[in-house]
Amino acid sequence: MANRIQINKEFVDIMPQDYLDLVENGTFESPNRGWKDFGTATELIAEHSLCAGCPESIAFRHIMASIPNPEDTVMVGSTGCTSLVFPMIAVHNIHSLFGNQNAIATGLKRALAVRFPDRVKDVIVLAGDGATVDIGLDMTLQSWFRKERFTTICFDNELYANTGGQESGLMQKGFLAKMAPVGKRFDKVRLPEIARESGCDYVAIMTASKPSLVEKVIKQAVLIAREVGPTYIQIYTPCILEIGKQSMEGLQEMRTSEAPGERFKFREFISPEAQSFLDGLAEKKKAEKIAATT
Amino acid sequence: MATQTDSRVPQIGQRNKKGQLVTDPNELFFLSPRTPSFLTGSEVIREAIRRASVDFSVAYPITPQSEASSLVGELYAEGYVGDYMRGESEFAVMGECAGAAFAGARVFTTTAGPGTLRAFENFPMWAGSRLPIQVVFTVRGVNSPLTIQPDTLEIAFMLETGMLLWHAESAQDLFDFMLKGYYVAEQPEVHLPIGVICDGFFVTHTKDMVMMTPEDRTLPHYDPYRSPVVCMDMEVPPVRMMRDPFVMKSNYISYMTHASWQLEIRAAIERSRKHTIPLLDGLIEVENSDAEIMLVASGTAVSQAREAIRLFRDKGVRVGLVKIKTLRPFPTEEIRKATEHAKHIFVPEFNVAGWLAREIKSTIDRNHRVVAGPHVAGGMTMPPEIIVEEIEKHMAHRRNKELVHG
Amino acid sequence: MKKRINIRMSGLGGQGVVTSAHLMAMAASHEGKFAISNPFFGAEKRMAPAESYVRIGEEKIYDRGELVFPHVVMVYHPQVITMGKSYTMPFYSGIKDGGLIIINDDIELLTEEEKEDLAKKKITVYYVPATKIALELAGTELATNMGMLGALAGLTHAVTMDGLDKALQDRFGKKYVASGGTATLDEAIKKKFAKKEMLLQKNLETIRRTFDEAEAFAKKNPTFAVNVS
Amino acid sequence: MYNVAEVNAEACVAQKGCRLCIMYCPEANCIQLDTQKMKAVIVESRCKGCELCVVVCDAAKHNAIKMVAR
Repeated sequence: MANRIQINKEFVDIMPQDYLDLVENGTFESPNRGWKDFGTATELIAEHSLCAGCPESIAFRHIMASIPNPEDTVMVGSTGCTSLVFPMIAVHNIHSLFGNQNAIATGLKRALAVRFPDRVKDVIVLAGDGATVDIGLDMTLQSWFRKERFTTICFDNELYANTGGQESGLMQKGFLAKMAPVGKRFDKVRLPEIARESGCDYVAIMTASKPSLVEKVIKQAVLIAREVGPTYIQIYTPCILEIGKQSMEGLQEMRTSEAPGERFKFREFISPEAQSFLDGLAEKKKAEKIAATT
Repeated sequence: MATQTDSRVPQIGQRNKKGQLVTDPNELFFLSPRTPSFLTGSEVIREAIRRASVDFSVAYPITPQSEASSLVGELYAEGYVGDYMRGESEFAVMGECAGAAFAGARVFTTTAGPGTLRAFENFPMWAGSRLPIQVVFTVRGVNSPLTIQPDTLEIAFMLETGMLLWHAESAQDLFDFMLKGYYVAEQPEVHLPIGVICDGFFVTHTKDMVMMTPEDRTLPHYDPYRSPVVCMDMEVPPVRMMRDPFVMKSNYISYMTHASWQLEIRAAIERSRKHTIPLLDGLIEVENSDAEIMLVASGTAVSQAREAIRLFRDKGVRVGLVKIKTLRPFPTEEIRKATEHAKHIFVPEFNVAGWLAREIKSTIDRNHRVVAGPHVAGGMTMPPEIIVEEIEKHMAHRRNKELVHG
Repeated sequence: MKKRINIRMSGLGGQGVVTSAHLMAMAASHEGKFAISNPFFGAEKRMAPAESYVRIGEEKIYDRGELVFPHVVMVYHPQVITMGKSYTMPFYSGIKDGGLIIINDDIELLTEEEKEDLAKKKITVYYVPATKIALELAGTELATNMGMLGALAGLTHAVTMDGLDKALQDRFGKKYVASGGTATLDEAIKKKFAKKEMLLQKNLETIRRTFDEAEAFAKKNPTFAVNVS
Repeated sequence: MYNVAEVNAEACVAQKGCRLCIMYCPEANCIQLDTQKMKAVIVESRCKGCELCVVVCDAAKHNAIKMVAR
């Protein structure tokens, strides 16, 4: 399956330069791809129209650098700020409606399994907290109940950013926002815990402040989804605009929120099945290393 | 480009894993021997799907389609359908169907009434995304208080979704429309979702004689690489689709894109005509086109109209019929021509809105000739005797008026 | 219009009115006639009113849905009349002149007023104790519908015994897909008989008995004829 | 007129393995590594002027990036 991403020779002279760059210097089919490719490789995400300094775009870059098999990965988005980025990523991706992303991914993953029974095809959902937890919660949970084999990533900015900062289910209690004129009256929905109880084999809650950690989590989540069962990652991507921060303050906001005792302190749940799968992977890697050195 | 033929997919002349012979569509439709079978509409849905090489189907219970989608599940258990699942709601079901269609699968689902409306947001999305999904709508009432009775009001909501809509009169139509529907909907220049509509209970739960194609012959598989838009399976090299996404942009490029795309969907519906006309033997069927009184109808109302015409014939009155097979594309020219000589055009319908009468009124000239009715709604049947009575009443009224006004 | 017979079967949920309509239509279809059958469209429950319809004719039948103007009305349970467990009031509403009513009982159920009304319409009323016969011959009231079918066929000759036999084979002899409640009843009746053949045979015996009696009645009443229009 | 980042090549310590600005830039392929000189370079046409690179560079006390008007 090597060199699947290539340009037909007859078309090379008419292809745009950035497409040639993508094929020449992109990281498709690169076995050890990760955040370390930043700066030297062509990223699988191009210019996008998110706000200057948006932590969501940091997270998006880290994720696109970390997915293990981009040449066989299809992503599903939902309506929101991410729909301004999806058209610019270099893997097939679907936007259909607002909130049905896990239903789309279910059909997608199953149909790919029917069409390519002997091949790996990863499916990753990436949607905001409104889509994941509010309007799409039914489909989010049901896909986990059914143990659908894909990864769900929630970009949690604790509000509806794209429509102008309205209250969302993942917003903190007491936060004053549009549609929460006297402050949000109920607690931040505990989706990571719900995910664990709903059948996810791997759950992580985090921020995008450390690319190496994002890389590790994304790789684990995708591989576990492929081999064991559904996985869920909730990443804090604050909307600096709506919480009144400057464009350069997003990183600090993430760091503050992941401090011990804070709501985005890194937590991970790994089911026993997923753990033994990960152990197997680690052992295999170790054996490979030993074989390589001897 | 990954347009190589997948060796896993049996081609025409080969047999699939169930031993069915993959048959050229036209041969299957017109040359295969047909055997009579006495079946309910729900069973007919199963039998059509058995012969349709379906990759993926999603089910969710709602009366009156539940039986049909359970039967498709049995086909899956037998190995005729690639994958099958129960969705969590119609909105999700249609999303699951969309996901599978995006992945290049041939997809089937069925719903009815409130389910159709719950799923509604998906249908224009399907059309806009050019997903040739087939859904059978076994139409029923959508009003409150709760009803599970047949009523065709739900079709009025479907008309502008950008889907092809074919309205089956009988179980036979249902069988043929389902198989032929895939063929037309998947043509590269059409490539749109198709709603095959049948009237709940009147077709789904009624046992009727259907001429079936052989059980061991099936349609060729869907080829997703003939789609006019990219199939989302990462087999065709990816491309960053847009420099500047159209979503939420207010500029003329964005307006033009959205306007032209919508027009393109409608144009694709019109382009389906040339494939549909030979397959369905025209978008309409006409009986007694020279009659002064014409009945124009779709679905079960056609059957009831046929019986009314027999009753009129016994009374020595010649009454004509236009059966509309496809609501989208709407057979505008055909209806104009078929009703040219008519003095009175009656449109019997199983709903209170009279949406078909409205469509016809907006289509033909001298539209004062169109009488919206008779109507029944809420699940009531329309006995042919009542059609006759209504028409006679109307005609008598007209005669009286003419007498009075000279 | 060529000959057509429209039959409305009224009973209570669980009595097999839907199955009888399907059997009747399948029998007619085996004999090369045209037939359509359908149930009343509702959420039928055990012991609640249930109705089904069958149309048999010599040319293609398009008409479907509930029968508003039947030639024959069949009453599977006395409560259809006595307790008004019917979709139409009176239970024979819409019946065509010269029509036929078949009632599952052996005692008079109609009021004087109703009898007068029916006489004006030249309606024949035929009583058959189908449940009693079913219990006697098949050992289960679940065969009531068989008794009713026998009477219907004996009186009208809309289908033959042979056609009914074939329809029974179709219905109970092979895999048949029935909706929830019907499937449960199918299981119940199958358990009643050790073997499928036994079930078929007992059902057929029940049909034969009521068929013969009804046919004899029709012969003895030469003025009687279902006015099939 | 708007601000874009500018790298002072002399102060940049990319040759020592530092990738902070490259890692935290929210834009893709906006800060690149010049592999010959082993210095970070800004692709000005992609820079939205958020100053995050300045923040991370200053926090590490390299002080190699400043915002300049264009």
